[in-house]
Amino acid sequence: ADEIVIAGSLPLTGMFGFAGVGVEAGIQDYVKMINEEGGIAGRQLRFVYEDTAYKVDASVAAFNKLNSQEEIHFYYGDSTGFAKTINPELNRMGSILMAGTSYASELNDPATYPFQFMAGPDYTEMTGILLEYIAKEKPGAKIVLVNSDTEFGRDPIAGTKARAQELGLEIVEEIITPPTAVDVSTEVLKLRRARPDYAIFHGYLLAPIPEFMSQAKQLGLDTKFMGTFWSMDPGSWAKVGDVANGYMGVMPYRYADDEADDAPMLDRIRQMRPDYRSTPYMQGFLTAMLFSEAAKRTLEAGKELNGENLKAALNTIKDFDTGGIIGKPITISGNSIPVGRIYTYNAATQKMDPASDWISLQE
Amino acid sequence: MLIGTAKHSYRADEALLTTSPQRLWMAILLIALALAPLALDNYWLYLACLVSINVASATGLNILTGFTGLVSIGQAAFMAVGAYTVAVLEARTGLPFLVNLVVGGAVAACVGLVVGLPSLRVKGLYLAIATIAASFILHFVFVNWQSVTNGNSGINVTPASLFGVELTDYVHLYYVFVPITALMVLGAANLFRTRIGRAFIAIRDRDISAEVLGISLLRYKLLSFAVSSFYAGVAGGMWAYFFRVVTPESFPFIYSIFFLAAIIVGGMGTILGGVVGAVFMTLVPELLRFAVEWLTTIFPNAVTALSPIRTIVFGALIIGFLIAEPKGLAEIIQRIRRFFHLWPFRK
Amino acid sequence: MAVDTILDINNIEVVYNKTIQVLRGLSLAVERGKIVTLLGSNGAGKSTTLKAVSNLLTLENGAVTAGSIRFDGGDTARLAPHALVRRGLFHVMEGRRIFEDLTVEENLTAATFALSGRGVKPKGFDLVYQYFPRLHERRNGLAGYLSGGEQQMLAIGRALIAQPSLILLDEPSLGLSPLLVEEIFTIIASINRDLGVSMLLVEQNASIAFAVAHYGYIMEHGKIVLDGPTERLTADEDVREFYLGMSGGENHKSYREIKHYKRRKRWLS
Amino acid sequence: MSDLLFFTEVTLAGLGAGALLSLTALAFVLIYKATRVINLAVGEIVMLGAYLFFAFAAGLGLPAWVAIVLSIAGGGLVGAILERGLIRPMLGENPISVFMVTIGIGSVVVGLVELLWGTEPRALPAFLGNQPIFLGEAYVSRKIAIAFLVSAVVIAGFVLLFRFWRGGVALRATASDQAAAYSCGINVPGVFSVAWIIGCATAAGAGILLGSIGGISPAMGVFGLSALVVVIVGGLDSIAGALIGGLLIGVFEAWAGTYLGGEYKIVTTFGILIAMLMIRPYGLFGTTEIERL
Amino acid sequence: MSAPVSLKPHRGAATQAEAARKGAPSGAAASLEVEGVSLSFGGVKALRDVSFSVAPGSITALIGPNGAGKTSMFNCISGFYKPQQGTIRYNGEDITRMHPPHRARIGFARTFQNIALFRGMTVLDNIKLGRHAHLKTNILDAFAYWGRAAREEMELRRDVEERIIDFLEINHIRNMPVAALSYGLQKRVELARALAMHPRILLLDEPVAGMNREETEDMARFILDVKEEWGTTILMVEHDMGMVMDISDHVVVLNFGEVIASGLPHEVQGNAQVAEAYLGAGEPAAIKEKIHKRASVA
Ligand SMILES: Nc1ncnc2c1ncn2[C@@H]1O[C@H](COP(=O)(O)OP(=O)(O)OP(=O)(O)O)[C@@H](O)[C@H]1O
Ligand SMILES: Nc1ncnc2c1ncn2[C@@H]1O[C@H](COP(=O)(O)OP(=O)(O)OP(=O)(O)O)[C@@H](O)[C@H]1O
Ligand SMILES: [Mg+2]
Ligand SMILES: [Mg+2]
Repeated sequence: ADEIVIAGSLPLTGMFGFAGVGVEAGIQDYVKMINEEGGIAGRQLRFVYEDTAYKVDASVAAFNKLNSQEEIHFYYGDSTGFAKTINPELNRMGSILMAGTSYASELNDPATYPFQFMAGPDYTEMTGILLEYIAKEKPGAKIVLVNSDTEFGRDPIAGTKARAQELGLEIVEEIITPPTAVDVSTEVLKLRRARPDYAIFHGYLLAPIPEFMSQAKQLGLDTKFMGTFWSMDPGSWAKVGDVANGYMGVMPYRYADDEADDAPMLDRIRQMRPDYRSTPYMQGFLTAMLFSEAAKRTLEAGKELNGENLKAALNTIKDFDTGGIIGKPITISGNSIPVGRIYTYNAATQKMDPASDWISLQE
Repeated sequence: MLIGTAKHSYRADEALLTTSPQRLWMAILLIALALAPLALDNYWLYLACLVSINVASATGLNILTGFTGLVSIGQAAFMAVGAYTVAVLEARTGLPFLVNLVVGGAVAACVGLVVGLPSLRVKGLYLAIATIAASFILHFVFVNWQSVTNGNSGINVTPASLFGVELTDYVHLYYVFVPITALMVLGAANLFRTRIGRAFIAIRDRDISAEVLGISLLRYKLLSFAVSSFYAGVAGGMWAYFFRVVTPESFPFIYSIFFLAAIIVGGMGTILGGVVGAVFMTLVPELLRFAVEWLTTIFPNAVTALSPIRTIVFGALIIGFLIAEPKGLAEIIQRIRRFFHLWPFRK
Repeated sequence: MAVDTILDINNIEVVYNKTIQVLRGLSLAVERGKIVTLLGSNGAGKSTTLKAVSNLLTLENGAVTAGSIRFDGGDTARLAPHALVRRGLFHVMEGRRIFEDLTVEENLTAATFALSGRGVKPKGFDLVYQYFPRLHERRNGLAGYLSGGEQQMLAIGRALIAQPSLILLDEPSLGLSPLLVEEIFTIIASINRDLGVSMLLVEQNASIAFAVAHYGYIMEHGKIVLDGPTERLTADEDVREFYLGMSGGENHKSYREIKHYKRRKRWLS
Repeated sequence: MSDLLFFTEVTLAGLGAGALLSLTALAFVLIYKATRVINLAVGEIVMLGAYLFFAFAAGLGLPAWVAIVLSIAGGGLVGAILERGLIRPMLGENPISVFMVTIGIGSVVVGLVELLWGTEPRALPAFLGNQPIFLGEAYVSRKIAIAFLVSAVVIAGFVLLFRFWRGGVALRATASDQAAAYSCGINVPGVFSVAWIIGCATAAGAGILLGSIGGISPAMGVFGLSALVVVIVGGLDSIAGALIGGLLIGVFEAWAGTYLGGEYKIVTTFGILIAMLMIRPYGLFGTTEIERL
Repeated sequence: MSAPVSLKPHRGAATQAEAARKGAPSGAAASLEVEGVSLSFGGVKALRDVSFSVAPGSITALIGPNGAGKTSMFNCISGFYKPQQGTIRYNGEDITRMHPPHRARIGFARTFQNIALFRGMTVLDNIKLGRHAHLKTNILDAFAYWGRAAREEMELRRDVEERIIDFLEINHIRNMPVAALSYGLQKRVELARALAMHPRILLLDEPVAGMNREETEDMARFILDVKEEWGTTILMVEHDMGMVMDISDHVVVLNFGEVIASGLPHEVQGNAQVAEAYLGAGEPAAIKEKIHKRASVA
């Protein structure tokens, strides 16, 4: 009973299965690490979860099941839909702090979502970081936005356009692809006609970005292709081959094989898990870390572990060192951590190489 | 006059429950439903509410597909119409929630009428595909009709309230949803005791000869669509009050397939089939959850390793059922009933 | 039996859906080169008998649970329906069963599969068109739009294509005009005569059946109740009353004589 | 770049994408033609074909053409097993039930693929080459051009086969009335097997092309749904319909996607579908159901 | 008894009194006139300028070779086909373009050449269905099954039981699914369903096809009883000449979509053209002879 319980709806199967598997390992590892170190104020962490196959109703069912079996303090949710659906229940219960796979801009609103946060920038902030970078590299650049026709894909469009205008960048074309589209030739033709300096993709895991890149190359375009967190896993790109070379994107966390000096936590991770660690792993790991930190601060303040206190504790995090998971001390003033860095994929080494310094939108 | 073995009037012979054991079982079932919340925890109450929503919608689909023979793979889209209607009404008017539910059903029924139009020209799987088309077009409307649906972000629904009580607890919702669903199921059962129900079945069995018997195909096919969508709309309305947020992705295409699977596994063309099918299909994935959990005690990593197996088991169940008992669960129940009909006097 | 029987049904029982027993120990035989007719009231199990022979029962959830059927000396139990057809046993099913959305000619083409692996030469469709000129007129039209009678012609036409040694005919006169009934039965008789094809003929129109058949069986409730050469059957009093509609003497009974009671058939008692 | 050239390029791209739809639609048609079953698992067989190719080419490192042959054969084998094990026992049941069984099959296949290869999207080894193709001035993606050629050849082959081969009649006869087909000496189970084997092999082949263009993932089966629309527009039992329907939908989607925006693609497709159902209920070339009293 | 036979159009009133006396459920027998009806399908001319009339309270037989257009004629009368030319009048009223459901309400009922029962329903439900057009239950009544719906269903049940099921002697099968019945019984249920419609004119398409002599006799008796007890007008297509000649009052012969003869049964039977196109030899003995002659020639 003295345990601190992290519960989760994880998409272990289905379209986002790979994410769930990575997140599971990340949280699991962090929990193990903390427990080996004696827990949080002497209390052990425990992680319980259910598979949801990325379906909202299954996820809500899992929530209810876990909730009736355990006294939950933290919850890891698996989709924007779930985060929105369960929110009234979270607000009503007031006992749980929740984070998850979703970086939906809509969730970045402490008034409506007082008991939720995301362990990174929201999607608009991600593209914002990309724009920041572009504005510095090539002022006045021409940009094409490519988004999938899903809630996920459409999320940052409005915000990105607004931000681009502020930064004096020109959005020359907006391409929306149906979620089931396989062949993107017509979209590539649009891209060719627009001849942008940069194309920013959002709402995809991998396909159809490689096909865009390969056709653009055939056509002799020198557009730079960029993406956001969920399409930044080098493991997936490694299977694409040479075409992938030069793909860029924003990444809120360091890659597990980054041997930077100021990243002791990455050493720990490599010790615990010598094999490949995906980007969702890092996300899960960091989320668990923030959960723990919130719990620690709440307990230290002698307060009860409930949603309100945990969220308040989370928001006291200021210039916090994540052990190098994020290359810059972080401050969580609202529901997100608007920090990230641009990486470029290198097909020869099959790694993501840093292309910029850490960019924070908080300053 | 004496008809059959023990019935002494036409009225008795036409009753829904014709034997006293049947009446006894029904009474037991109703009492059990009334007392269930005393024994169930929040998770099971949640599932009970979900089951009741799904039963309402599946019964509607059964009227259309099982009884009228018009295959629809758009039931979830009709639910979405009901859910959006309720969400909009709840946000913009102060109408009581029961009224909202009925209006939700009515709006869904109207949409159903339109979607049903192709049924006058096409049949069978062609029609099924038309309903798929309708559901994708509706999805497009939900995403793009910003001013009403609020686009991708959807609409948050304030809790329903009855006699001043906010219906947020699953117990409260249970006591509202289960009676509504029970009434809807009863209504459907009644429907098939009258000329309208018989007309539906006639259309299923052979529509052109039905027409010559004086059944207007135009009217009854559309009526069937409307009734079915009304059920879906009310179920969708309950869904909206249950989950309290409605987005375009709340009612995915797979949810429509779920309903079709439910009535097929349960038994098409019997009221009982729609009900048990929905119960079964809603609970199976949850029971699998427990199976996997139990396996975790033996293989610690079972959840990750065995998760795809849930997808497989789900498919395998549909296949297995259809091959072993194409008439569905209802038929199995009937068989058990026949077996125990004279029990314990005879086997 | 010293005679050459092409079909020998021995004491078979047939059950539908594992529950409904339809045939109860039925036996009959068809001598090679002969036409044998099987009569009986509706639901007696005539069609079931034919389906048992051609092994089409399984498609309707029926099964032969006892007894044996031998065609051309071999047991039929293990043969798939199409294999039986390719050995020369053709079943013209009740209710025509033509392929509605194929043309007339394609329907005939479909029947040529019966010749596969039998080493016989296809004869073309001329013979069929010769017997049924009406089919020739409509050979490129969809069979589903043929009138009832035309469809029956097509069904028999298909049997001709298959060059079988035994044809099972299920109510070929159903729905045909009197003239056509005569014609079709003439053709049936001539096929039997010219080509030596044996036939097992199920009919409701007893008088015409007796006109072409050499031997007859009468069945009720899944059993044979009476059999004999056609001459003997035509003389039987019950057969005359219940199947030929003759009262007492030679005269046909009029349908206007309203019948208020039914005389029990002797074979039922 | 001139608008006309752009239009031409878009149209060509639409034709190419349409050809892929046609090929997948062909798998539906072949199976439907003989068995009156709409096999909703076609999408998943497409996916399985792509994964088989992935396993042979990337996993075992076999040369591309060997991997292609093996994957297509593998698709056929899966078809044979499914037909024998799951579809044949359903002979004579309500078509909707059989339809549902194929949905169940789809779910099982997805689960198996996830179990064997995991859930993350992957890319297939490139084997179609990269040289762009120009028709005059108009650019055509090489993969799309190849997909177009392959689909066209395969479909033309089937059209010819059905015109001049009596087996086509056997297929349709079986579909129309199984008992009667039996009684004509047609090997009904054989026809069923052949239809499923060829249908699934075609789907697997389509999967290889599709995967090499768009990458593979267990979710790629949804492509089957678009192909289903094509089949309905073309006529469920018409091979030529699959071809024309596919090209039509491909081109219209390309135009809608280009001139209206990507979000209009699906509505356009389904709009065409509904319009078609109202004008020609049985598709462009589908057989009208005969109804007489 | 013999009903009036005439080629002239009737106005229906003649037998109304008689019908009322017998307790005909929905008014009097009706007359039917077909005038100059033509129908073609693409190239196939199914009916060409067909005219005939059916006297109230009579049994009229429509005979002719296969494909002559008899069923097509029925389909025109019951509204399933729309003739390209001509008019069909019912008690003097032009109903050529009337919708089938409406026709059912004014007193048309029919049976089908290929039995068209609803296989998923019991016998009782099939029969009840016949009454559909005369009932008034609406969807709200139906859901509640209260008041009107319940009352109407009870009346219907009583009527079906006492008037039809008893009459056609199908008590024992009332709760069986029709799919399990033998052919002959199915035909009888079809007749029952048509009778439940309270028809004033009954169209029977080959009512005794596929029946043996004994069953044909039963059916003939039912048809005569329907006419005599309720005064229903009957139009029948049938190939069983024995029965047609015995029970019908008037016979119309179609060939290739054209009326080639009409009149009293024996007149038609004696018509050489009819004999050649349709009847053939007729007598079993003669048939036998013909068969043997043809067979040996071939
Ligand atoms: N598929 C089936 N399932 C269940 N019962 C059946 C089936 N087919 C036939 N029967 C039953 O078997 C019995 C015999 O049917 P069968 O068709 O052999 O009769 P029949 O002698 O050919 O009659 P008819 O003269 O009407 O054609 C009937 O009582 C019928 O109800
Ligand atoms: N829907 C249709 N489409 C095309 N042709 C048709 C259609 N209905 C009937 N026909 C044709 O019209 C002609 C008359 O058919 P009908 O069914 O009326 O004949 P019938 O006199 O009833 O014959 P039978 O005694 O054999 O039943 C036939 O040649 C038939 O092929
Ligand atoms: Mg029979
Ligand atoms: Mg006819």
